[in-house]
Amino acid sequence: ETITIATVNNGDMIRMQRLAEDFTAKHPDIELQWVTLEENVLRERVTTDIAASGGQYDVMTIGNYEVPIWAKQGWLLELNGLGDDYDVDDLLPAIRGGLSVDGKLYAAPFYGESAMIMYRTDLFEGSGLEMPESPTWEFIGEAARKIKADNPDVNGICLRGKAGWGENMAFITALVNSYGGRWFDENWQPQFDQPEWKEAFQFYVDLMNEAGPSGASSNGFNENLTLFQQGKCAMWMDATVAASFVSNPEDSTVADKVGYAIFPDTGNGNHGHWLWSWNLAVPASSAKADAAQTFIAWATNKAYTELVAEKEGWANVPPGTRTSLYENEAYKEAAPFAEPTLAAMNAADITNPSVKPVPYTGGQFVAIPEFQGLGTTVGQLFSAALAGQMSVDDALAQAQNVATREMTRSGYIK
Amino acid sequence: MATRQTRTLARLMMAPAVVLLLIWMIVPLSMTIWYSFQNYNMLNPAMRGFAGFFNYVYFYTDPAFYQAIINTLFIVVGVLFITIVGGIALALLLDQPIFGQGIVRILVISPFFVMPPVAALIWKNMIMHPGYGVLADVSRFLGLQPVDWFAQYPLTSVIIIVAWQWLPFATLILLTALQSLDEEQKEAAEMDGANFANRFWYLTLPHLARAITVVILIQTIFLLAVYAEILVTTNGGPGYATTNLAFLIYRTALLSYDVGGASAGGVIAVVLANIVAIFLMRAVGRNLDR
Amino acid sequence: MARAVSTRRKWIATAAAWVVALVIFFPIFYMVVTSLKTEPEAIAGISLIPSGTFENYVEVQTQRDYFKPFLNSVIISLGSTLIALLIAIPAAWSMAFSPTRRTKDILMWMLSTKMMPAVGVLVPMFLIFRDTGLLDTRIGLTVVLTLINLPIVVWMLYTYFREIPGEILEAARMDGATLMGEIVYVLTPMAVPGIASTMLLNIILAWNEAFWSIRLSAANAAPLTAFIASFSSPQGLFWAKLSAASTLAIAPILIMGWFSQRQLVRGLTFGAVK
Amino acid sequence: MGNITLKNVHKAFGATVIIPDIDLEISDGEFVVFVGPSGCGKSTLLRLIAGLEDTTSGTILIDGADMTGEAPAKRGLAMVFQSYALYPHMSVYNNIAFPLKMAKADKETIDAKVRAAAQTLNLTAYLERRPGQLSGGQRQRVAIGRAIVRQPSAFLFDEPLSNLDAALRGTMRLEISELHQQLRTTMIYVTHDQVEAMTMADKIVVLNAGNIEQVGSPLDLYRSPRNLFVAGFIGSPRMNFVTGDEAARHDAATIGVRPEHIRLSTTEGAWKGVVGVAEHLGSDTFLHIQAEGIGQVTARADGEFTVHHGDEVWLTPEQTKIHRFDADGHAI
Amino acid sequence: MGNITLKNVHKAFGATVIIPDIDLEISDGEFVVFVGPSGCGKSTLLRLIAGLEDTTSGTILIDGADMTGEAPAKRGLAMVFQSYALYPHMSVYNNIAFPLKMAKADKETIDAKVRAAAQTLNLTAYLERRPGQLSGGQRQRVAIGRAIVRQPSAFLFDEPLSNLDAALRGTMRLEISELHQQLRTTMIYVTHDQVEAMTMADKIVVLNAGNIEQVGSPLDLYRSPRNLFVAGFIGSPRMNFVTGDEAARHDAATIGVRPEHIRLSTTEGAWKGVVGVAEHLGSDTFLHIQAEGIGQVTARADGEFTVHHGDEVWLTPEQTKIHRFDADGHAI
Ligand SMILES: Nc1ncnc2c1ncn2[C@@H]1O[C@H](COP(=O)(O)OP(=O)(O)OP(=O)(O)O)[C@@H](O)[C@H]1O
Ligand SMILES: Nc1ncnc2c1ncn2[C@@H]1O[C@H](COP(=O)(O)OP(=O)(O)OP(=O)(O)O)[C@@H](O)[C@H]1O
Ligand SMILES: [Mg+2]
Ligand SMILES: [Mg+2]
Repeated sequence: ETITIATVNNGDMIRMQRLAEDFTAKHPDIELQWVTLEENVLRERVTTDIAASGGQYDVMTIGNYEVPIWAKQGWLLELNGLGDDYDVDDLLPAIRGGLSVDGKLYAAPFYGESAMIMYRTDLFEGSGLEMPESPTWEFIGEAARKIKADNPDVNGICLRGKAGWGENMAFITALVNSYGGRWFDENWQPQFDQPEWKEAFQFYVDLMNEAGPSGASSNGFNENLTLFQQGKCAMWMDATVAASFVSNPEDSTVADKVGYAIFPDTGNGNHGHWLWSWNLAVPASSAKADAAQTFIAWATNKAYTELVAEKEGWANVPPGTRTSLYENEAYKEAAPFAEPTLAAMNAADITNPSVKPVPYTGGQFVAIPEFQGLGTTVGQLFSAALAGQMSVDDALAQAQNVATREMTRSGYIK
Repeated sequence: MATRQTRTLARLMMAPAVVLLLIWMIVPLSMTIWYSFQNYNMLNPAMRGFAGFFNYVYFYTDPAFYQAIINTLFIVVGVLFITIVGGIALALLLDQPIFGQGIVRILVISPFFVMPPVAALIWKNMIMHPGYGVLADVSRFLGLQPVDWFAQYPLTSVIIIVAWQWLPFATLILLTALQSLDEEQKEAAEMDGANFANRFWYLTLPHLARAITVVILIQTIFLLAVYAEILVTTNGGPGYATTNLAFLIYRTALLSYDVGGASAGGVIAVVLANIVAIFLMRAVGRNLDR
Repeated sequence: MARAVSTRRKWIATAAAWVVALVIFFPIFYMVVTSLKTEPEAIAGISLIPSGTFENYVEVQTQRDYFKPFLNSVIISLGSTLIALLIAIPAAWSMAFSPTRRTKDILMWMLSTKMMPAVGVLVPMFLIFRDTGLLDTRIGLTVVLTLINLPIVVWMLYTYFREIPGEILEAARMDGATLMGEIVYVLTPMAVPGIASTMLLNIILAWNEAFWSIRLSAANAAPLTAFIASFSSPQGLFWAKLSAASTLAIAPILIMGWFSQRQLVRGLTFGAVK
Repeated sequence: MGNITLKNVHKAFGATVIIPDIDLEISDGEFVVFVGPSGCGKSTLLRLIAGLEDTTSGTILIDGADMTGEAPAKRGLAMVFQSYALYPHMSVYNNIAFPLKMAKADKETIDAKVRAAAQTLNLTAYLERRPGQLSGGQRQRVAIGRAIVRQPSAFLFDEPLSNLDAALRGTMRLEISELHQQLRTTMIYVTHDQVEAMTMADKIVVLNAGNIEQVGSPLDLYRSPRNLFVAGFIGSPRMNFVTGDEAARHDAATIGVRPEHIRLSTTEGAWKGVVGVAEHLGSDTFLHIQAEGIGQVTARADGEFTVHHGDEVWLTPEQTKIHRFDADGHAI
Repeated sequence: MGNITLKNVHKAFGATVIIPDIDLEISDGEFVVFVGPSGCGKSTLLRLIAGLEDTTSGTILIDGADMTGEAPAKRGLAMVFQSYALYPHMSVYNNIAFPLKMAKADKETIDAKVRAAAQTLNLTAYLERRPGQLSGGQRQRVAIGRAIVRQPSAFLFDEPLSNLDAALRGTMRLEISELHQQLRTTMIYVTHDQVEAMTMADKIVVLNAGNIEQVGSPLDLYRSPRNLFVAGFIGSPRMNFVTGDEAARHDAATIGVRPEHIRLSTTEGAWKGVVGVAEHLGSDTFLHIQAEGIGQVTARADGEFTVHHGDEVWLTPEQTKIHRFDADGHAI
């Protein structure tokens, strides 16, 4: 029996492919076939396949954005054959909640992340600054400008600017959450015309222009990671998974000078509610659901964590899915960022991302099918504002316009 | 040549190609037209139904629509301009006796063999990147502020990349056409007292008319559909600065999974492409018959 | 024009041509150079001297098998080109040697089938492929690429055939050849240079086709364009590795193009030259 | 066998009538030459016979059988094209063997016939070459070789020598004549070269705008052209035509005298004239003379006859060689 | 003015010497024809004079001025190319006007000159056409028109009539001759057509492998060829050459007799022979005769002389017209 697995091509997934010999050794009757693709292409492909029941894949790697949407459509099989030794309760509650619909688990998390601040302890010290326990955006803005002034060839702050619902919009949505803003009110009316958006977005654009890197409007996660690793950034707010890269001395020139802190807020206690996980799920169209579940159980179980730790070291195990990992001393030893990560993940409540009530779930995204398209369009407008090709007000007004249009068409706004 | 027998046979021989292409055109086209009148979002299969002209209106009223059309035309015209002017210049240069002609030619045609996504990646990451790109390094070396290409000149950047890919094609066609220019005609012009510029203007350029037409026709067909380069480099942004029609459809089809809307967009694009084609045939098609 | 070109002029032309050629080729060259660098070197700024590591290639190969997509690319591009030729040769024969008033229109119409934006018809195509079981099969991709390239193949062959004097075909007819005999023994061998260059151009176009070949394939039929799509990583700028993968993906066609450039030059003319 | 009969053959391309209505009888073994001005329909006629074009109406009989609708391959004719139309990708051997291969002859037969033809045409040394490596004359012979291996009932030649230079033309002319002597197969030959027509033909067919003006042996046509057209067309330099009083004196609307039938003298003669251009060929001299009351006259003098531009000369037409034509241009 | 002098002109392409060493003097107003076998260097010589090729060594003077290194445009010559080299995308008018435009003549002058040239060449009706819409002869005239508007010091013609059919060739020949009469400009004319060379030239230059074999007036060359090569090359049909005993009787290694200088008789004569092919042209008959002890001989008889294949005839060469050559081929 051959199962076809669609995966994204990030480091953890590639590692899993390498270690899959262990699985085939244990299950000689199951053969694995990989389709490895870049994130956007992958999403496009699996979505087309599942929506048109193409049946090309038995296991799909999908985000926690898709899981609830697809599960509601009945496109995913409930994962109920993961085996007895699969400790479901060990999964982080925030993550597990995001993958369940009506209490049924539709996808198993492979790894998870939230967002936090990574900053350069040496530069902070040099400028006489200290990172508070719970920094506010106001502090961040001042610190970034000060460090920039003190160190001309270092950028005070690096943030995502590249257009895309999973790129700049992830960050900006989290930012706005922490400013108390929201995408939609309870009647699905877009909120870009509200002061929170104006304030948050204006802050972001000004900060990036004054203390950010050049070409910020094309910087995504990768570009910022590289900048940070090369010592060009004093601060970076992004996915927690980045911590393992910036603290890895092999790739990072600043590995021993990185500090971590919780995602900033505006004093309201809302830290953005960023929560993302890559998960394995079985499409309803798969004819080999049992084998597929067997594989998922192998790949997301505690035993896999140990396998990775044994073969490649604790620092390389996929983070952010299981409580037990954060209780493991060896892991905490190898990963100095374990604690802040866990804190961030536990703080992320994707059912109440904003201070105000919202009709949707999702932290740095809105878990409705229309969000991919809408988010990308809005992302384009915002990156144009960042690039200086459009004013902040124009960008927000157009975003409001586009969103109203899209929501009306999809029937949310009656 | 043309007896009744051979004429009948000729129709038969043409049939497979015509029929296949007819199917290839009609089936997707009619499906597209059908879907374009449907409410059909892949992610929301519950909401199926007849939509009337709504998809068209929706696509047409998209805030990016006009800009997309303008961008599409800019890309086509911009790339055509660069490749034809550059192609003529290059062809004239390569037509001279030079050392290492074979190698020069190989170097010049190489971009044609590069897959579009790869080309876009090279340009984006290694050449035009404001931080690590070669151009940035060069301008820093010259003491200038590096240009953030994709933010400051997004459409120009896309045009440059696409033009780089198509320049070899234009150069090659024009070069071969140039080499077919009758030697005696050039000599006659020389005897008539024409200098290099005169010979180029009165002799070479008219001779190249047909080749230029072929370049325009073929390239236009491909350029109307440029999208991989945009997807990889700018994602249509910033704003709608690099959103062309193909990308707009892509956004509708593969980000919103709005099959109805994308189909309407497809139909609109086909209509526009045909308008462009008819315009082109009017403008330059005459040259083909020579 | 056998007058001695002054050596000075030749040197100036040579210098200019080389400069332009190197500028045009530079991105490709730089990609190859980058593929031989380590990752930190790759983003460390302009440097044309790589550390000469082949590690990236090794890593690319271990991460994803190169041979299978390579084989798929070869099969699909060759297969689609050959089938297109089989269909196009008779069609071009009939257009070139038995033209009607509408021949030009038919040609333009054929080209216009290429104007359909692929994204617009992706979903219908996907559904058709799903229902015919052609998803992720080499046959399916071959069929699509055949149809995509057919108009260009017909156009090119048509212009070549028009250069063949009709009298030769008539001679064959007088010699007792049937229609098949005429095409197989006389027309095709005479048009070999034209057919060869048509073939080359279409192999290139098929090899580089990145839309359908990515979207209609998964594990079994994925060609090199899909191979490339798995290398731009979401975590970190692995430019050196990406360069290595890209180099691997374009190397076969680039090398083939270099070796056959003379043929190709002819092929690309589309009869622009009489 | 190879007699060919055209009955009421009519050919039009769309609305343009190329051949209004032709009847023609060609007997077995004859060497027939079609001549006529460019565009008069010579090639079209040949192609009709070959079956490369459909007749619009009328019947074509070959050896008595109606072949009007038959495919070219079925007619048993061989054609040698003006451009030779050799298969450039085949060796000489294969070019010649091609018709036999198409007729599915067996290997030995093919080989024997090809070698025999090559022998006849002096091509044995070139059998392995490609047409591109042959001289014009050799190519011509290959084209003929391809035709003769089949022993067709008739050969059709469409201006086969027009691409050759003068010297080669002379040689080839002789070779084709000899071939005809040898094979005695019907040959239909299109040319607009006077010398070829006169020296090769058993019978010349003069065409004009798709109509047959006259059919006859070369010397017949030379000596008794049926009308002005034929008189003017056959013979080089052209026959001199004189109208007006001088013609009336011979009871004709027009009289014609060939340049070679005019005696020249510096002292006396029938017509007086002034020398315009004198073309000295060495062997002959052609004088273009402005004759008083007669008009422009061309006369042939021998190579030794020396006159210059502007000299006065006297011309005397040979009375027995004067051709007389009525007002409609018909010979009287 | 237009005298052209070549001094020690030498031309080699790489290692192959095309023109070993040539001296030639062409005076103003002369009509000079270059003849010689294919590949002997006629075109090369013309192109050297035009400046389209560099001399390897030697000097070219035009009107006394050294023009050896000068660009073609500066030499004041006009060339009519074998292929006409018309500009296909320009109308006839613009083709003819082109050299004037290049010389920056003003509009009225151009118009006047173009119309005058068109008048001379009978092209007025075609001024708006493209070259593609013209017949061969008309194209030829456009090419000439393009040359004459400039009033060059000399015209160079490279086989200008070789693409035309016989009738047109005759007409064009006369037209060019007349043009020369009219303009009296130096003309250099390359051809390998006997008739053109003989009838048009004031002076013929016979070239062979890049060397000048003889220079002289057409009749000079016809009557007193300096050597075997010239004797064989000038005259059509070719001179008959006889070696052996018969030649020895005339104290020569070879003797030559032209076909037109052999008297024929059915009863008596110097040489006895058997008729092979008889070519009846109407005006003349060429007999190819196998003469005993002499070899193959071609003789010209008048059109009325009737003999057939296999007949026995007697030949008598005119004693005064016999050419004698020594063992080296030089005329004695
Ligand atoms: N396919 C065609 N359609 C229309 N007219 C044609 C076609 N083929 C030939 N003609 C016309 O028919 C006439 C006769 O043509 P044909 O080729 O038989 O002349 P020809 O006597 O062979 O002339 P030439 O001596 O120049 O070869 C010409 O006026 C030509 O333009
Ligand atoms: N560019 C060249 N390089 C080498 N050899 C050449 C070149 N051009 C001409 N030749 C040689 O020079 C010789 C003379 O050529 P040219 O064209 O002058 O001959 P021609 O007398 O005009 O012959 P034709 O009557 O066939 O036109 C030929 O043998 C030709 O092969
Ligand atoms: Mg003809
Ligand atoms: Mg020549």
